[in-house]
Order: sequence, then C-alpha cells, then structure tokens
Amino acid sequence: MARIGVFVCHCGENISATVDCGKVAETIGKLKHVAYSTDYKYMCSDPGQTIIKDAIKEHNLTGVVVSACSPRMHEPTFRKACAEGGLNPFLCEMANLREHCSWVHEKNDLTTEKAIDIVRSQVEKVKLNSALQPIKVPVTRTALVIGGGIAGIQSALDIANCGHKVVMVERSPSIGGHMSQLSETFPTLDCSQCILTPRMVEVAQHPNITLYTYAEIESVEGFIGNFKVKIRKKAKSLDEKICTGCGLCTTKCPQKKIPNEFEQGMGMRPAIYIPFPQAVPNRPVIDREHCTYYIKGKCKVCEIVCPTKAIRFDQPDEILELEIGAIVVSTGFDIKHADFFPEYGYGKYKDIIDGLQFERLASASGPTTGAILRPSDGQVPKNIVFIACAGSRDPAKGIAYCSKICCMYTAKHAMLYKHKVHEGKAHVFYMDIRSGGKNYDEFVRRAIEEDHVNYIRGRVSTIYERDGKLIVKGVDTLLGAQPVEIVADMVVLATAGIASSGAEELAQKLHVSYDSHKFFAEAHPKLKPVETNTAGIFLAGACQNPKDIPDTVSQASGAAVKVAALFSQSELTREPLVAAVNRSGPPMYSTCVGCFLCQSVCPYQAIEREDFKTRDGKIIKTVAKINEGLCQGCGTCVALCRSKSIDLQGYSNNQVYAEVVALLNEY
Amino acid sequence: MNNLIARAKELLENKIVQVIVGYEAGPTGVARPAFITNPAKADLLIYDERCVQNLAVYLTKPEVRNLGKMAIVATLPVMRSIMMLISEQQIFADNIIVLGVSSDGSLLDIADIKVMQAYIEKSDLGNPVKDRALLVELNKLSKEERFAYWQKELSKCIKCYACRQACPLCYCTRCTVEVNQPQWIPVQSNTHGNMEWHILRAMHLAGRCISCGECGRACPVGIPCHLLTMQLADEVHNYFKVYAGTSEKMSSVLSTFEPNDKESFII
Amino acid sequence: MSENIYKPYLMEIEQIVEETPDVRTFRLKFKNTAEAEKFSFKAGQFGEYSVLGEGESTFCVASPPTRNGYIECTFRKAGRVTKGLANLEVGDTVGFRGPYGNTFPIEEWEGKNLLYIAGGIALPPMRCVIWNTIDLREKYKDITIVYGARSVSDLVYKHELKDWAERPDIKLITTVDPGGQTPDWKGEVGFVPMVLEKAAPSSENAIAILCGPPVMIKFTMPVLKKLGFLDKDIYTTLENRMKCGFGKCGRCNVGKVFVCKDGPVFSYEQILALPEEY
Amino acid sequence: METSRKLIRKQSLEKLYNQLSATRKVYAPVIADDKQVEFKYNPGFAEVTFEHIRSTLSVKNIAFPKVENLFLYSNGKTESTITDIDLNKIPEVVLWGSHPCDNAAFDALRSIFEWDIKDEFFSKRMEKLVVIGLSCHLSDAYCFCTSVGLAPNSSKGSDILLSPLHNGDYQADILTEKGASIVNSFSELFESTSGEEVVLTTVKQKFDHEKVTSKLNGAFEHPFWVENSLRCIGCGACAYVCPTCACFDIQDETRGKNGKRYRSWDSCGFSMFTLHTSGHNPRNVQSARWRQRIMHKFSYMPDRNQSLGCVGCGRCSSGCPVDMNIAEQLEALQNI
Amino acid sequence: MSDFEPKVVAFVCNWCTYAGADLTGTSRIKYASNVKIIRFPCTGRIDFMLLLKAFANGADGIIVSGCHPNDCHYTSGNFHAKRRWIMFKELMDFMGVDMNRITFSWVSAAEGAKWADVVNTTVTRLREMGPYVSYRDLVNKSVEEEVKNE
Repeated sequence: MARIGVFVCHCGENISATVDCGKVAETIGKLKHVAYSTDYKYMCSDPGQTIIKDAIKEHNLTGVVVSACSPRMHEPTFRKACAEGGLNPFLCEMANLREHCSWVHEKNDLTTEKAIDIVRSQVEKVKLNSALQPIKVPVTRTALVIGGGIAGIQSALDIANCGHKVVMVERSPSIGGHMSQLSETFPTLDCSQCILTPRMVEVAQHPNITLYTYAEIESVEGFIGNFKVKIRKKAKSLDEKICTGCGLCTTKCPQKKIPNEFEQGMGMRPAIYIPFPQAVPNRPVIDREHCTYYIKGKCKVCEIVCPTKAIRFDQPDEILELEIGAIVVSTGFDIKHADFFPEYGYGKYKDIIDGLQFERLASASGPTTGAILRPSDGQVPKNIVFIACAGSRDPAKGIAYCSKICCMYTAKHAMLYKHKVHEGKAHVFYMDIRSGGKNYDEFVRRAIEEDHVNYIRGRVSTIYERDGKLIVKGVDTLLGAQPVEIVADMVVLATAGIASSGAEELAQKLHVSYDSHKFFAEAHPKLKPVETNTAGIFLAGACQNPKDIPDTVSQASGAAVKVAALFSQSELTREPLVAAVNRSGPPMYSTCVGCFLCQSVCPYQAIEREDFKTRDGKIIKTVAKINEGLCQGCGTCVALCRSKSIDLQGYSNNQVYAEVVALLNEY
Repeated sequence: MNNLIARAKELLENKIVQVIVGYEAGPTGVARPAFITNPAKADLLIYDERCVQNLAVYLTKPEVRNLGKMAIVATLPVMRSIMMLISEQQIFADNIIVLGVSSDGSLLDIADIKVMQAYIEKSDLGNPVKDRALLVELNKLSKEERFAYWQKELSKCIKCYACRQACPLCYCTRCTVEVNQPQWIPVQSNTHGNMEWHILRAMHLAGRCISCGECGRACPVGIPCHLLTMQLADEVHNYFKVYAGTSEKMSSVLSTFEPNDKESFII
Repeated sequence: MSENIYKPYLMEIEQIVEETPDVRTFRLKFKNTAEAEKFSFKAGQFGEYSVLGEGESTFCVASPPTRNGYIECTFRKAGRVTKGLANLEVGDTVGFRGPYGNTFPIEEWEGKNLLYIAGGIALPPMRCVIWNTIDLREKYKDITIVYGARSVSDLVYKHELKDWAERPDIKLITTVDPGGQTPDWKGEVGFVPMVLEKAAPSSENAIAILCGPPVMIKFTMPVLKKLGFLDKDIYTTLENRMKCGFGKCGRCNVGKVFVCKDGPVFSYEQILALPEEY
Repeated sequence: METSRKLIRKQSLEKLYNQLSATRKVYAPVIADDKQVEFKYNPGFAEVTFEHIRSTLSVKNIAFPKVENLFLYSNGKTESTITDIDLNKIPEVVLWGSHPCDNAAFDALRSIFEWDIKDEFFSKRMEKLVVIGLSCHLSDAYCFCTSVGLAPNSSKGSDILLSPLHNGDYQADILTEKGASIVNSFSELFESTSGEEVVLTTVKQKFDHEKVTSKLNGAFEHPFWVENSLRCIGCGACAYVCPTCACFDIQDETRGKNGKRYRSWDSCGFSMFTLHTSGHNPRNVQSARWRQRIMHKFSYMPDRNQSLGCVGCGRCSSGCPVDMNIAEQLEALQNI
Repeated sequence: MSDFEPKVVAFVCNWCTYAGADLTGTSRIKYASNVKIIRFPCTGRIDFMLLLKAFANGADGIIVSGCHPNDCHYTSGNFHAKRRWIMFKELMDFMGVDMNRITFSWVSAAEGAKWADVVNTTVTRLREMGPYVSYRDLVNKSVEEEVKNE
C-alpha cells in the first residue's frame, strides 16, 4: 500500500518567495497514492515536525516527502521526526526546493513548475523505498597494531589504556623503530631513547598488550570487527621463556662480522644478537641467514654457552590465528638508500653518509659513543656538508613529494655537530627551508644564528674526492646561481623518506589501497586521514607518508581513538544504505552469474563469494555477496552489473529509474 | 583436418575428454557446431572456411557442460573468448582442451593456457579486415547520417536476441532485458527500443568484445550489430591500449581504471 | 463492437485484509453492475488480475461462487504486478479477466467426506472450494481441513481459521513448522505430512484435495496413499506461468495439456499421466 | 464457392497491381538494399519481386503484428479507464505475391487464434485481408512444403493464386468470394485460360508428417531432444521468422497517466519463457524448449487445433545461426 | 526557437556536485531553471541506461557531474564513471546520437559558481540547438510503428 505524505516547507520566505508552495502542495496532492499534502512555514520547527508526525499517524502514511532544503542539511532531522511519528526513517525522502530551486531561480511559473517536478520525482521514489533496519555487525574488541615504532607504541598504549586488548606485531626482534635509532630530537634536543624506552617497556608490561616481535602478518581475512589474522612468528631459535637475556651467547658467537642494522651498517653484530641494549624484549634471536650452524651445519657455540639451555635450533616458525576487531597499521618508513645518488658518489666515498647514519654517529649509544668521527679514518670532520632534499621533491628521480622531516633534522644534525665540534664548519645545501611547526622555525634560526651553520640555497650537482677531501660543487641561488665549491671532510645526505619495504605486500594482504609510492592511502585526504578504505583498518605514522614524531604520535592517538570508538560497543551499527546481490530459491539462487567484475570495482573489498552446494558438498553455483560491514554504498558495482543482480538500498534501480521518468512526465 | 580428426579420436578414445566441440557439415552444406562424444564419429569433424560460428558459446551452456570434459576446436576468436571466460570465472582452464586451428586450417599445438596466450599475443587482434572497412565507411558519415543509418538498420530488429545468444560473452542467466523492475528495455520490438537494446548490449561488451563478429552473423534480419561492439573494441584499444581476451587474468576496461585515463569532453 | 477478450473488467477494491506482512486479500466489486450480473464462476477457476501499468498476474478466485456480488483474491508480493497490487488502497481500481479454466468437480463429490490439505500460500486457491462446500454443507459428509505454514505469522485467513475451528461440522487441523510457533500457539507443531499421518483421516468414501509447495506435495502423497486414497480421488491444482488464460499465448502447456483450459484442477491420476513439465 | 481459373497477362498483372495499390494497401515483396527479401506496403510494381524463394520474415505480421495494442488505459488518482482499440479502423490489405506456404500459414494461425475463444484482433485482420498468392517456380534445400502436406502451388489460404506460365503470363485461380470480388472489379484484366503450362518448382518430400505426429506421441522422454538440441543457442530467431509461431507476451507500457497494454511476439525458445516467479522453471533446459517447439507444431497442434503448425517454408532453418535444420530433425524423428 | 526552453536532467553525485549545487543555492547564484537534479551517491552509480531513459522521456539535454578525479568520496567511483562515459560517448557518437546534448563535468562541493556556469552554458547551448527532435521523432515513430497496420 502506498500512502504518501508530502510536506512543503516555505522556509520562512526562503522558498515561498520564489516558489508557490501552496500550488506545489495542491498539485502534488492530486497524484495517485498521495494521501496527504500540505505546506507550512517552517517544516523543521517543532510545530512543523509535529505536523509530519501527526499526519503519519492520522493518514497511516507509508512514505513521506519533505519538500524543503537540501537533504544534506535536514535529512537526519526529518528522518528522526518520521521515526518518532512511527514511520521507518528510511521511508522519508527530501525534495530540495531551496538550494536547488528557490534560491537559484527567479520567481515565476517555471520555478514553481520545477518545484512540482522535483517533488513528484521524490514521491515516485519514496513509493519504492523500503523500510530498512540499521546493520549490526558484532565487534571483537581486540586491536592489532602492525609495527612497533613510536606510532604503533602510542596507538597500542592508548587503546590498551582504554581497556581493550591489543596485539602488537613487529617484524624485527625489538620494538622501537626508527625513533630508537635517533640521537636527539628536534626542536627540543631531548634524548630520543630517554623518552622512548619507557614507552617500550610499558608496552611489554601492559596487561592488555600481547607483543609478538620477529613476527609478520601472514594473511588477513574478514572485515571490520571480525578480522581473522594469521601471524607468522618467525623462529627466534630460542625458548624465550627460559632465556634470561644474559647475553652470554651474543658475546661468544664466533660470527661477528654482520653489518648491524640498528647501527645502519656502521657497526657489526654477531649472528645471535640483541639489536640494541634497550631492546624490548631484551632477548636475542639467531639470524639464521648468517649463523654458521645454519650455513655449515656445525658450531652451536651459543647452545653450549647458554646457562639456561634456551637455544632451540630446530624451532619452527609458528603461525598464530587471531580474531581481531580493528587494525592499526604503523609500519613506518625507510629512507632512500644513498646509492640512489651516483652523482654524489655514495658508496664510492666512505665519508658520504645518510641522515640515519649520522643519527647513530651522534648517538651516545652509537658506534662512536656519540663522537662525530668520519667513517673512513675515524677523524673528526672539520668541514661538514649537509644536503637536504636528497631525492625528495625531485620528480626526475620519481619522488615528487617533500619528505617533510629532512629540513628539521638537517638543522638538528648541523647543530649537534656544532655542539660537539665547536670549531668545525657546517654547511647546509637546501632548496627551501620548511619549518612549519611549533618552535620549528625558531629551531632552524637558532642553528643559523647561534650555531652559525652556513645555509646555502641551492643544489649540489656533484661530489668528488680530491686529496682525501670531498669536493662538493653546487650553486648558491641567492647569490644569483653563483657556483659554490666546498672542500668537506664529510657529507650527510638527507635522503628521501620512502615506504617501508614490504609495504605493498602488506597493503595487499590487508586489502588497503596504497599510492604510487607504496605509502598506504588514507580514506579521505582531509576528512579521513586516519582511516583507510577498508573499514576497521587505520593508519598511524609514517606508513602513510613521512612525518615527524609529534605528527606521528598525534595520528597514532587519533587511530587509537578510532579503534576505541569502534570498540565502545559490542555491535557496530551502520546505515543500511548498502548494496545487495539478489537471492532466490534453487535452482537459480541468484541471477548473479558470478563474473566477479564487481569485485574489481569495489573500493572496499566488500564483495565476497558465496557458494551454493549440493548436500554432498558439490558446488552448484558461486555468486557474489556483499559484506554489509564493508560496503559503503557507492553503487559502482550496481551500475556495472550486467544482469542487474546487484542493487543499492536507497538508490535502487527501480527508484532512480522512477525519478528520471517522474521528472520528465506529468502524471 | 586429418590431424584434427586424429587428435579428436585420440582424446575421446583415451577418455581424456568426453566431448569434442567442433564443426560438421549440415545437410544443406553449411558448417555447423557438432558435439562428438563417440570416437567413431570423429570423422564427421570438418574445419574449413565455412566454419564461422564462435564455438566458445557452448562452453557455458549447461547441457553441453553436462557431457563432461570438453575439447574445443578453437580459432583465434574462440581462444580469446576462452581467455575472457576464464578471467570472468565462467570456466576453468583445467576443464577444457583447446584444439587450436590457425586461419589456414592447420592444427596448432596449444598445450596449455600459456601457449594459447603466446599465440594470441602474436596474432592480429584488431577487428576483421572486412569489418574495419565498414567501420571506416560509417565513421566517414555525418552524425545525422549515422543516426539515420542505425535507425534504418535497427528498425529491422525483431528482438529475437540471436545476437545475444550467439555471443560467448553474453552468458548471463538473466539478461537486463528480462528485468522488469524497472523495465529497462521495452519488451516489444520498435526502433527506439531496439536501439536501446543494442546500446545496452554494446556497452555490456565494451572492453569485453573479442571481435568475432558472431552477433552480426547470427542476426536473421541482417543487422550489422557487430559493428557496434567492434567500434568499441577499437575505441578500447585507442584509449586504453588493450585488446580483450589476451590473458586469463585480465579485467575488463570498465571494471578497472587508471587515474590518468585521458578524455577531452569532461569539463 | 465485438468482444475484446483481453480487456479486463474494472473492479473496485472494497476491502483489504493484511493476511501476513507480504500477503493481502482484496475483495473486489464490479464497477459496472451489468457486468456483475452477467458474471459467474465455479470453484477452482482463475483469472488474470491486473494493475494497469504493471501488467497481469494469474491467481485463483479465492472466494466461493456461493457468495455473490464480489470476488476475492489473495496474493503474495513477489513480482512486478503483485508489488503493484500491494501498493493499492481501498477504492483503487483493479482489472480482472476471467473466469478461466476448469473447476473442482464438487457435484461428483456430493455425499463424500472431504479432506483438504494446504500448505502456506496454497490455501487461497483452495479457499474457494472449501467455502463452496461449506456453504453447501448438507451435501457433504465430514469436512476436514489440514493447513500448515512455516510459522504462525505465515498463516493466512487467520480469522476464518478461527471460525472453522469453532464450527462443529468442520474438523480443522492447523500446524506450523517446528520453530515457527508462538508461545500461545494452540495448533500442531510439525510438517503437514507428519501431522496428516498422525490425524490419519479415513480414505473411506473420501476425496482429498491437496495444494502446496512441491516439497510438501512430494511428502504428503505417500501418506495419502498409505491412508488408502486412490489417485483418482486426490485433486490438486497446477500453476504454470500464463499470459492469456485461454490457450493462445503458448506458455502454460504441460505436454498436450493446457493448464489454462484443461486445468488448473487435476486429479492425481491425470497428473501422473502428464510429462514432467510443470 | 466454386473455384475458377483464369489467365492474366503480364501487362495486365501490372495494371491490376497498380490499380489495387492506388486504392488500398498492398503488401508486396521487394528486394531490399541488403539483398534481403522483405514485404513492403505499396512499392512500385517495378520494385515488386516475382523471383524470390522466401522473404526473410514471414508475412504473419499482417494478421498477427509483432506488436499490437490490446487497449489503452488511463490512471487517475483512484479511477482508471480503459479505451478499446477501434478494430474497424484496420484497413483492407491485399497481400500480394506471397507463396503458398505463407498463405497456408494463415490457416494454422487461425487454428490457434480462433480455437475455443475467438481472438478478434486476429480475426478482424484476417477479415480485411485479401491474399493474392504466387506459386513457387523456385525453391532451395530448406524448402519442405511437400513434407507437410502442401505443394509449390497449394491454394490453401489464398484468395487468388497466381501461377507463372512458361510464356511469362500468369494463371489465376480464383478461390474465394474475396478473390472473386477482386477479379470481378477488374474483369477486363482477366482472360480465359490458354492451356499454357505452369512453371513450378519441385520440392522433394523429406518426411511423412503423419508418421512424425504419431512418433511424437510417447517421444517426450526420448534422448533425441538433448542430442539434437545441443547446438541450439536459445535465441528466438526461428519463432520470429516462422509464419505459424503464435506465442505472445502481454505487457503494459505507461507514460505519465496514460498507457497501453500490448501483446508482442514471444518465443518458447527463450529460457525465461516459462519461468515462475518462484524461480522454478518447468522447461529449464534448452532441450525441453526445443522439444516444445517441435511437439507444439507436430503433435499438440494437430491434436488440439486440427492443424499442423508448420508449412515447410524453411525459414527457421535458413535463418538459424547454428543450422538447427527442422526438416532434418523431423526426418530423423520419424525413424526413432 | 527563441522561446524554447530545453528540459535538462542532471545526474550528480551526492558528495561533490550535489553539495556544489547546494553551495550555488546558499551563495544565491542564479541559473536557468531548466535543470532538474537527481542525486546519486557517486558517479560510479550512474547507469548509462538512465541517460537513454532521460532522452526517451523527453529530455533535450543531460548533465552528468561528479567529483574531480582523485576527490571521489569513495576514492574511485568517478574514475570508473569516467571510463564508462568514454565508452558511452564513443558509442553514442558512432550511432549518431548528439553528444553535444550531454555535458559531463567535474564540479566540487566548493564550486558553486562553476555549477551555475555548467548549467547556464549547457542550457544556452541547448536553446540554440533546439528541441531534440530527431530523438523524439525516433521515440514517437516507434510508438506508431506497432500500429502501422491500422
């Protein structure tokens, strides 16, 4: 039965000044199935809403068209009013007579006719609306945090402190990420490890956090609130429960010539190792790739020396299966390796290093215990050149973006150098100084003005060695592109921040989109910077794009709030305006023929497969099925589906067709 | 042809397949699809210039599938259809054996899908030469003349849907024309409704048409409706540099995109 | 002007009963009294009901010929036409063509016991003959009605079921599928064949009329046979798709038999002779 | 009425055509640009072909149009009104030069449309139709009229049957009152017969239709249907080109308040033809649909309508994209 | 043709062009009242058949508009739409349907003025082109076809 009520709003005079609202109500009232039609000065006011509610009851309305302002303005208001009047809120539609009619046209008959056409099309649409119920999706209140850098640590702690369970997965043997490698942090120059390590410990000890290091994501299935995640715990080759972390094995390991990742290759480590002294967990792992036992089949020194007999050479990788409700991706970034710059002679000249290597040099816990010594001969460099934008903002190198952190850390590096080598000279080649941020520009000014760092605006074209010195040739564009040549002892390249290795594979496992640089893509660049296109998966930190610690921590907390909000209820309620693939009885089951082209257009991976089977399990037919938890209702699949087997609630084929016909035909 | 018959016999005798989908000669001399299940009848198989139907249409026909594993005599369009059907998950590569035939009628050795792909890739994937000429002629006409041309042609359409049924890629169990909520395409045949139908069909084959021309050939009233899909096949190649049915993993152009797709008409 | 056999009578909806959330019953009255006077039909016959603009749909006349002046139809909202019907209100216009088809041979049944067995939405096609025989109650001996539905809310004609239950001259057994009962449900719980087997009505001098979904028919037939019913004493209706209703459009035939002309009522004996095309 | 035979000279034939087409609608065969033979209203005599074997489409649309309005309606707020089609407006049409098979098909159609309840739409069109048939002097491998009880010069369904003579003139058999009235109005054009021989093609008999009909009884479950319909792709070409296929669909089409209920050709070959709303389909495979087509024409119709549903024109086979050759299949059927 | 007012249907996405048209309203920028808007969640939802149906029901022109590339609320709906329109346009051109009667545009939620401009240029163009007689004739002739035997 269709009994439609039409309520035409004057909006004060906003609509009635150009549209004859009375005539609209009267004309529409003559339409088939329109049981009630009226106009009123302010439909959104309390009395106006009361008119709607009363009419719903009195005329037993099955649909309501409020002809007023933009639905983007008041649709929620009137849907709520309908619900209060006893009508399913999704049986209410709005005809936009204000923004799309009265405000943009002159007062004349055509404008009123247009208003009538608009209302008529909504009447025809609402007749085909269905009473919808919000979709409820159960939520497993456990979060997965992928990556144990500062972003992951912050998110995990925030979520855990909200009282929810967190699983943190870190692929290296310790959490801490790049921040643990840093010496001091801009703009305050406080010690990075001093502020980070307590957080690391807190993660390890938090009752709500389960930490898996040396572990990676194997696969992710399911959807928001209901992910099924498989985690591969790589074999550490020791029993963590027995190991006391005494470190004896690491000192006795005969294989000691492995470039130390934590030291950015500026130091060596054994095959069984704890990445750094403050590592969490503070237990060694055996690097099977370099371990003599795994290579040659004998050695086992560590097993012999271990006081607790914790070494397990035959330990297999372990696959854990977890039920997860939400995922925070905080896999961080890498920096472009400096061999990307053959013109700068990296690799050829030992004294050209990258920013992270400089961090290690400057770090009190680093290979030089904080002394700035050049790698080639261990001498203190007297003249040091920092080159910003090494790779960044260079479309020719394929990296058009700004890595954002380099300007600041280059200033910091120059400052640290000057603080340690007072007589030394620091030069910085830069393109622009980007120092937006609290106390950031002051920090750079300090480097220039107090520490007398020589800032040269221009690019370095080449570096070559002459007489044991590095000749840095560039231009100073502020001096009219005058050539500059600096004889340096050491050069530090602020190489571009790039997506972490394996980011692409992980994005594919998560069904999250990523940009052309393999950085994870946010759902909306402005309004959903923390969300991804896959509901229930959020981003924190530099896995999205290079960012500094404060930004990373803010976003990490933002992601944590998103997770906490999701976990605030045991069920997730979603607007039911989602797509659905039709179903019917056997033998057809659905008119869907299973071509799954819809799968490739869905930005949300909301289209799944459903098999219909015989009693003995033989597949009769496989058809598409929409996961209501993931579908956002864009309808791209609907327009693509050739057999018209998918339809979209609220914008069904029948509805939009009726709208087109009703806009153009009088009834 | 003898090779084909021998191979067909061998496949049937060794029970590698249960049916050979190929061509035989009908009583009036025209070639037609044949379904050989008995090795003794493999001698009926022919392959020559009369064999024009795109046999891939039978790969999705339930009663043919019920016969068991099949081997199919496959010209280039059939092979491309097979690629499309695999990529659209209608058939599984493992369930069919491809008896490839080259344009001169010799039996190709299509051992597996990779070989087939290589064969397809080195073939001319554009529209058939005679149709190219027709397309050039039509494209030379003015807009008004083309509108008149198609009106005249489509006024002949009787909505028998032979074009649809003959197309290996029109495998839907329910076509849009059979949807009545809403009634997208009028049930009756009239020029306007016929035109809507042919637009719909061409759009549904945009990026999927493998230029076999079967739709136009099947039309009992002689509407060159294959030119519609072929024109789009050309456009797909112009715009997106791809040909349909060249890989089992391919997704049709309308279900994928590149952010930098070029067009010149959106303001 | 000669008769246009495709032109429906225009009927006005006089009354609407919401049987279940998606099943409604319309009482339709002829707009033209001359047409009303000319019109007559018999139990089992069907018609083409139409919403002008949506098309026609085939249902049996659900009211008995013994009640004059109106016809009733009961339909479930499923396709385009029934959705169109579902949108109508009292006072709206419905088209009706008919009556078409054969009838239940109720004259032949006089003096016999009648056993009606229906499942779900298949009670409406039987309601006509049920009421017809009830209205001519003295001509028949025992009347037993077994009616089952998936759940209590799926039972149609709830008020009539109540009437029938209260009548001493009718034995009514209602049942719902396990799980479909409500706390205050007083009928049986179980599938129709089982309930029928339990009730075990006698096949002595009896006719069984059976309508329901194919799966119900499939499992009820053996029970009827076990009870001793002969194929010729079991009646059912076939409901093939049709457009014209009078043997021209070419859709409804089962082999040589036109459901629209030779049916919809068939004895089980006749059904067994048909090829499997229904 | 008593039939009579006259002679009409070639030049007179042209006069007859021109005079007929000057005063009424004449539906005559022409060869179109694309070489297909089609029937057109009132083409010039020079355009009219006498040399065709078969037109692409049959001429059944003259009595059973591919789309035909059944009535018009208008929906008000609650009131609806129906307006009848004025069948008296159906014009008188002369069907010119159609072959005996096509003309016999009108009888087959009549056996459906006038069986039991008379379909006025069809009957009225038939009433207004005068058929001036043309015997066949050409045929091809698809023709099989002789197998279904007809011949290249069968007079069934014609009002006047023209048969070509060796000298280029035509013999005219006047078969009905309608035919006679035309001959009477143009009596100056007709002469007495000359004894000249008619030129007729010979069509080989391929099967015995009575034998087929009797074989079909009880052949419902025969594996023949599946084996011989594998090739069928399930289009409606055969039904739409067939002169006797009469299945139709009824649909509504509305624009604004007003609309029409029409019927349009349909085909039992379509998979959705018998689909129930529930999803159940009594003829759910193509073999069942192919069987229906043959059964209907050669078993059900003879049984119920006392008419064979086939006139041997061969269109379904020549028009079939996959060479489903009905004559071949019937020949095989009589021997199963 | 001076007093001819074309009927125009606009198919727009909810997040950009519909909002942009709202902004046109709040900015009180006037435009031709010939255009009536139908709201879709995304340009990706717009079925090309609906455009044909608009012409079939008497539209003289059509506007299709959504988010600029990269701005899609659903990230990629407009990219898919773009490909669809490329194909549709080429097919229509090939069939001789006048594509000057369809305006495709990207109008963001901030481009209220652009929306008014898109509408006005389209309507001005359509006024010059006159009613879509050839398509309407096609539709009307088709309606008559079925009764040509009468």
